[in-house]
Amino acid sequence: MTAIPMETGLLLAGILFMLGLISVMIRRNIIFMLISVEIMLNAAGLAFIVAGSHWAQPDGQIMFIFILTMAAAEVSVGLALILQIYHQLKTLNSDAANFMKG
Amino acid sequence: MGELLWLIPALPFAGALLLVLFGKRISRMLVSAIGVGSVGIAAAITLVLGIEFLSSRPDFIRQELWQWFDVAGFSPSIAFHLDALSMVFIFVITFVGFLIHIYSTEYMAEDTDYARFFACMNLFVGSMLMLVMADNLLLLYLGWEGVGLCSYLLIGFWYKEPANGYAARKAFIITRVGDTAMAIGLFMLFQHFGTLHIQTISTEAAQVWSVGNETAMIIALLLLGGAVGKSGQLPLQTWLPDAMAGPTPVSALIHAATMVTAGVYLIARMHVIFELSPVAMTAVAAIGAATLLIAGFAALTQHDIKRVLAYSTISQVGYMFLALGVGAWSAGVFHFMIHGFFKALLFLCAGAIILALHHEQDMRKMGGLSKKLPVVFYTFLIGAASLAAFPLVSAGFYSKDQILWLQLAGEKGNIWLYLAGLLGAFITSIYTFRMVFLTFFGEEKTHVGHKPTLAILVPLIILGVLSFAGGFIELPHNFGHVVLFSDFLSPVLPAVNVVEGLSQYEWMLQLLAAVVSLSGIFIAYLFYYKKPALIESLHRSEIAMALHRFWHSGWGFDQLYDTLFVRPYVYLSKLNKGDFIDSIYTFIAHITQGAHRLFSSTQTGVMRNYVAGIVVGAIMIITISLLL
Amino acid sequence: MELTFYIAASVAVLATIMVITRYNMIHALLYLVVSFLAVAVVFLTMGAPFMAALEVIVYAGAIVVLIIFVIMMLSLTREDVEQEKAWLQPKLWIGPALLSFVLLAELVYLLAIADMPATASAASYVDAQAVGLALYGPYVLGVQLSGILLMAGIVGAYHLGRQKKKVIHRFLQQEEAQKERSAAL
Amino acid sequence: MILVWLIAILMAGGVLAWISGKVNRSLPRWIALGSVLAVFGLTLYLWLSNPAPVLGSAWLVQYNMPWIPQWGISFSLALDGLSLLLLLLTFFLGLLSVLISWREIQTKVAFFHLNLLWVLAGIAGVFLTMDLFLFYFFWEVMLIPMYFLIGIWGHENRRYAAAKFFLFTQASGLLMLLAILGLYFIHGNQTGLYTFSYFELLNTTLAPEAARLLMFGFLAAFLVKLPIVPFHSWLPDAHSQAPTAGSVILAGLLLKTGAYGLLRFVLPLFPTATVEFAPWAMLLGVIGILYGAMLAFSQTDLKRLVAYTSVSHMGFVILGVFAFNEWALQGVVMQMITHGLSTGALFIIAGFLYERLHTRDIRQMGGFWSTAPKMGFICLVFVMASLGLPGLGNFIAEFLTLVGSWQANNWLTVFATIGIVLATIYSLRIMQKIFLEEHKLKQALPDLNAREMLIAIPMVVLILWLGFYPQPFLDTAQPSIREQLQAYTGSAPEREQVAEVAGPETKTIEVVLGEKKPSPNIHISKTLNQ
Repeated sequence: MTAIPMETGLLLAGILFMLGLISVMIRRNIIFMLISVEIMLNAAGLAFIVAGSHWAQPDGQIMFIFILTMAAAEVSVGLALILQIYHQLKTLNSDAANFMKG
Repeated sequence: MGELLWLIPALPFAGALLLVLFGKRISRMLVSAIGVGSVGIAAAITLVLGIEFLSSRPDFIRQELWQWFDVAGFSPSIAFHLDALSMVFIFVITFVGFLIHIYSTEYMAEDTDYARFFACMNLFVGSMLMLVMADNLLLLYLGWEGVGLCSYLLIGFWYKEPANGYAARKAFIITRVGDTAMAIGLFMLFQHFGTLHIQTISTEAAQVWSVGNETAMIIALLLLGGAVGKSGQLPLQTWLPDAMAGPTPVSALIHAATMVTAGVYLIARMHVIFELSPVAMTAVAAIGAATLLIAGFAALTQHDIKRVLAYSTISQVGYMFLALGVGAWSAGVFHFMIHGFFKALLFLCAGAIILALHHEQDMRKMGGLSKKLPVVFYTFLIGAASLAAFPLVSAGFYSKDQILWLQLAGEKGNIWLYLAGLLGAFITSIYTFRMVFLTFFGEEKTHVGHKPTLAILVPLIILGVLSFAGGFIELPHNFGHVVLFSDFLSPVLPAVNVVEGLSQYEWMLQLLAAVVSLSGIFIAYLFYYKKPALIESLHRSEIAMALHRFWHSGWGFDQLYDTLFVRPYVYLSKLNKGDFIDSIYTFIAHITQGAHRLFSSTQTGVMRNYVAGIVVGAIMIITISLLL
Repeated sequence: MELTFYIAASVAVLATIMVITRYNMIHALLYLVVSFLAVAVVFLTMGAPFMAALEVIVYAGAIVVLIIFVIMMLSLTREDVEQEKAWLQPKLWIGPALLSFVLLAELVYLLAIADMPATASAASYVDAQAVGLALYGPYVLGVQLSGILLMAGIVGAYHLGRQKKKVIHRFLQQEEAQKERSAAL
Repeated sequence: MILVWLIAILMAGGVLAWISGKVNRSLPRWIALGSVLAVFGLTLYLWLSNPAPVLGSAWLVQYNMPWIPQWGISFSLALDGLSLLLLLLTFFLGLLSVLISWREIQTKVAFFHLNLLWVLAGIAGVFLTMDLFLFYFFWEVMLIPMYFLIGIWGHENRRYAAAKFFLFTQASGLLMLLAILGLYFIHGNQTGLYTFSYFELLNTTLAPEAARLLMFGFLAAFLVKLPIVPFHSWLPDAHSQAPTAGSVILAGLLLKTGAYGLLRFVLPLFPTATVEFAPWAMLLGVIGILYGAMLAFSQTDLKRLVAYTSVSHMGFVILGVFAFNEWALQGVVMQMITHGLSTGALFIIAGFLYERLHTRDIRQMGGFWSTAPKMGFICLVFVMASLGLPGLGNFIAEFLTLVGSWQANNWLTVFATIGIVLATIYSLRIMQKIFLEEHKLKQALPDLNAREMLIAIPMVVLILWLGFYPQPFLDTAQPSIREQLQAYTGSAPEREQVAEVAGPETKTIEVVLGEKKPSPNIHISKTLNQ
């Protein structure tokens, strides 16, 4: 079992995170934004796994489990919110939900 | 004796209170009964007290009602002090007041606010009595302001006319300016004596200060300020002519007989302080001289009969100041009394005329009234003779002659003051008889309506008698030498020091005064009766007309004060209506609001922007930490 | 093993790129599944097989399925795809990409300058048992908190997801009433 | 214990009134009236029974109970003559406030009375408390209900006015809190005894610099509340926008808490710092007198006009407080009472007019004397009071203040006296514009009814009583005034180098003061003519 350098793993996490980030910034569709956030969360989890594997400790994996839990909760609440927004505004455009602009 | 003293001011106050409370609900008869009755009883009590006073001749009677307050030794009382000086004043106030009240029952009979009128009049009489009976200066100040209030209320009695309200406020405010000076004088007196009790101050001042003391001078000048304001003297005289907006009995009572002489009373009362300061004495005399001339010239040019009388009042009070200024205290007070009689008489006659002519006050529209209103004519003539100091048979002659004589003979007098007085006397007789000729002679120009009845005529006759006979209680020593009046006053007011060796020339001066008076009358006769063309020719002259306008406006004092004080004040306060200090706070608030707008505009409501913001922030933080 | 990692990594990156460039939501989600599966493979190569399983089950399974359900509920049409195309103009990419690349560059720089020790041991394999022991040992509090979080998520999702009648805040009520009144007029 | 009752009755009455609003619309009014009457009766009883001074000092009644002993906070109340007078004024005006709101307030009646009673409770607390923490507490208690009174029942621009009022008072109050805490810690450091007790803190010795800073902290709160130019700008807005009862309480009572604070806290706590600051304070007072009078003249909103007259009159208060002698301080106390009455009455009249005309613009008024002579007469009395006519209480107050301040500073007193002329100008303008001239309105203005006369007559009687026989009030206030002045008796006369106008000779008059009541604290030996 040859070890993969940690830098590589972290780079992969970084690239995935960046891609998610770009998507969050350019998308208006609120479901896409949610998907992008999932990508970013996943990337963060990946980074933990990489680090945990590097030190051969379980902590990284535990963090991934927490992130997973959090992602699950986030998606459920987020989707419920999306449904509400869609019902109230009849659109998925996140820019339409700007009642609290200054 | 003296237990009744408090009743004298209390009765008019009670009358005023009753009229305020119930005036609307009771009949006119009852209103007159309360209004006239309270003053009448006060006059009766005064008479009783006066007789007792004359018979027992105490130095003074003091009655303390209660202690007003007591703060760390500053403990004025509500207490009355009756001595010869206040006796004279009380006498004039209650008696002339009483007569004027009677007169008013007819004069004001048609007025809707009958009760209010008598309430104010009673309040005035009460306050005035308080003023002259006060045993300390604070109580005097109470009366002083009280009469100011009544003057305000009565000048503005016909409140629907804004001009009357303006005149009333003018009177109050201008006298208040003088009062302020007086108040400061009181602070100084209190600082130095720890009391405002008049007798204490009078006795202590002479011991503490020597003649010429600077503090005494400042105090005297400040008190003079108060006197000047109240008595309509230069430079605060401008309110008095306008004060004629009030009903005529008011003018007679307040602005001729009593209130305007409060200044005379104050100076006479505080004569100890004044005597300590030659500068202040000179100031009093100079103000008197200047005022009597200025007001005399102004009186020459007035068309409104009441304004003539108003200027004449200013001028005559100027004579009183002239007397006081040379230390001729009793002469000043004597002139006050005589002036009270004849000026009240003149005003009341003017009132009768005004009433008869349907509230016409312009003398150019009068004329030929001697036939229509004979009683008014003859009484007016007596008053006019007294005012013009018609030799020998008028009271005014004796009082004014005494003043003029003491200008030369008194050791503080001088020739310029005398000449000013003499010139004033000349002008006085001109404008007085101008009034007589314009009003009573010539052809009738306005129809005579209301013929005066008893309530008007009786006071006129009584005052006429007093104006004629009042002079005989004090006669010059070269004929008669009656000194009842100055004797009476001698415990309170010191006699004037007469320069030796002048008394043999007194008759010359009397002759001069008589000639001046008669020639004035003659000129008036010439110009206004015999040859009106002379006036016409004057009217064609540019200079004469300019002078006329100048004098008519009262030497331009009104305009002067208007531009100097009134307009800038009104302008400034209107300018600052919004309070510029507030704008400082508003400015702070605006800055906060601006910042709020700026920052809240970053809350676009577009989620992508927030994400971008987070990223930018993250980049910045990482970059900074890398660079460090 | 190394090769597996690199292949899986490139698949993950490519699939993710496909996700973020799709206009059609279902297509994007399918790519997302691919991406998650690839990441699961990466986990395997990293010696975390249990996590790989979880990744497949929870991410690729549950979460994506949930999203698909919602998309189905919203019954999106071709118009929505067109709409998505209209929203996603090319010039929009520039700014975010720039920012992200800066961020990535900084990450790379940080990774480059960090002197990391070599892998601690060859046996970097951490099995599920070790994870379970740690999870219910030192991290038990975190587990509890996660439970609470999930509970909150469930309740929140239930509450928010309900179809309710329109509720207006009381501060806005008056305004609304006025609007209605003016509309009635 | 009676002191606690005073506050407790009001607070409980407020809550009760609020609750009872659910039952009946007019019940809150009666409950409020009853509770204010009760405390007024209690205070009157205290005054008439004249309890023996405790602790051998000016204090008449004391109550002390630990509250948060760890921090040295106690629920400590004490009553002396000054507090007693102000309490009397508070409850008297409180009574009137309930009565004038009888008709005026028709919305949220119950909540209104809750606020009204709590304001009164806060004010009573401020006048009674002898613990600085508790003082701050009551200071806030009186602020918040007032905010509601203005903000809910006020006129058209009420939100703005309420917020402005709140911001000014709160900001300055926080500065005072800082100063209180500073004093607390300095005292704690010095003695090891951390306490907020007024009596303990009186003994704190302060470095001049610290004393100055702390004094400014206290001054901030009191000068804003008083208010003194240039911190006055909340007042016209708050006064003109508040409902009548609110204006009466604001002008009659809330301003007085500032003056009370100066007397009670600033003077005894910082004797040296205040002496340093005195000329400036007096200058501010004089500026306030003249500036307020000038602004009052140009206002067209009646309530705003009266509000500016308050600014002018409060200038006398600060002038007197910083003159440091008994005349001036007695004048200040009188001014607090009489100003409360006279300005309160003017606001009440403005309220009556507003009820009838629905405007406060005096340009639309005029000639009301012909139809409402009673109102005109009462207005005349209080207009005269506000211009300082002798025979009315305000004259005594102003005269004493000026006599006192003359001893301290001649020229400033001269200018303050000129303020009286300006007061005449604006006061007469009120009379002229409202009651004189031609009647402008179509309909006749109804005159005062029985309830309104019931409000107005006692005020007229009181102001006359104060004008002609103020001695009972002065006597009540005297011991506590001497107490506050204790620190100055030594230093004050040296400062009074007043004889700028005096002549060349030097002669000393020992003025013997008050034979009946020897006054050890005030000995005045004035050096004349220096």
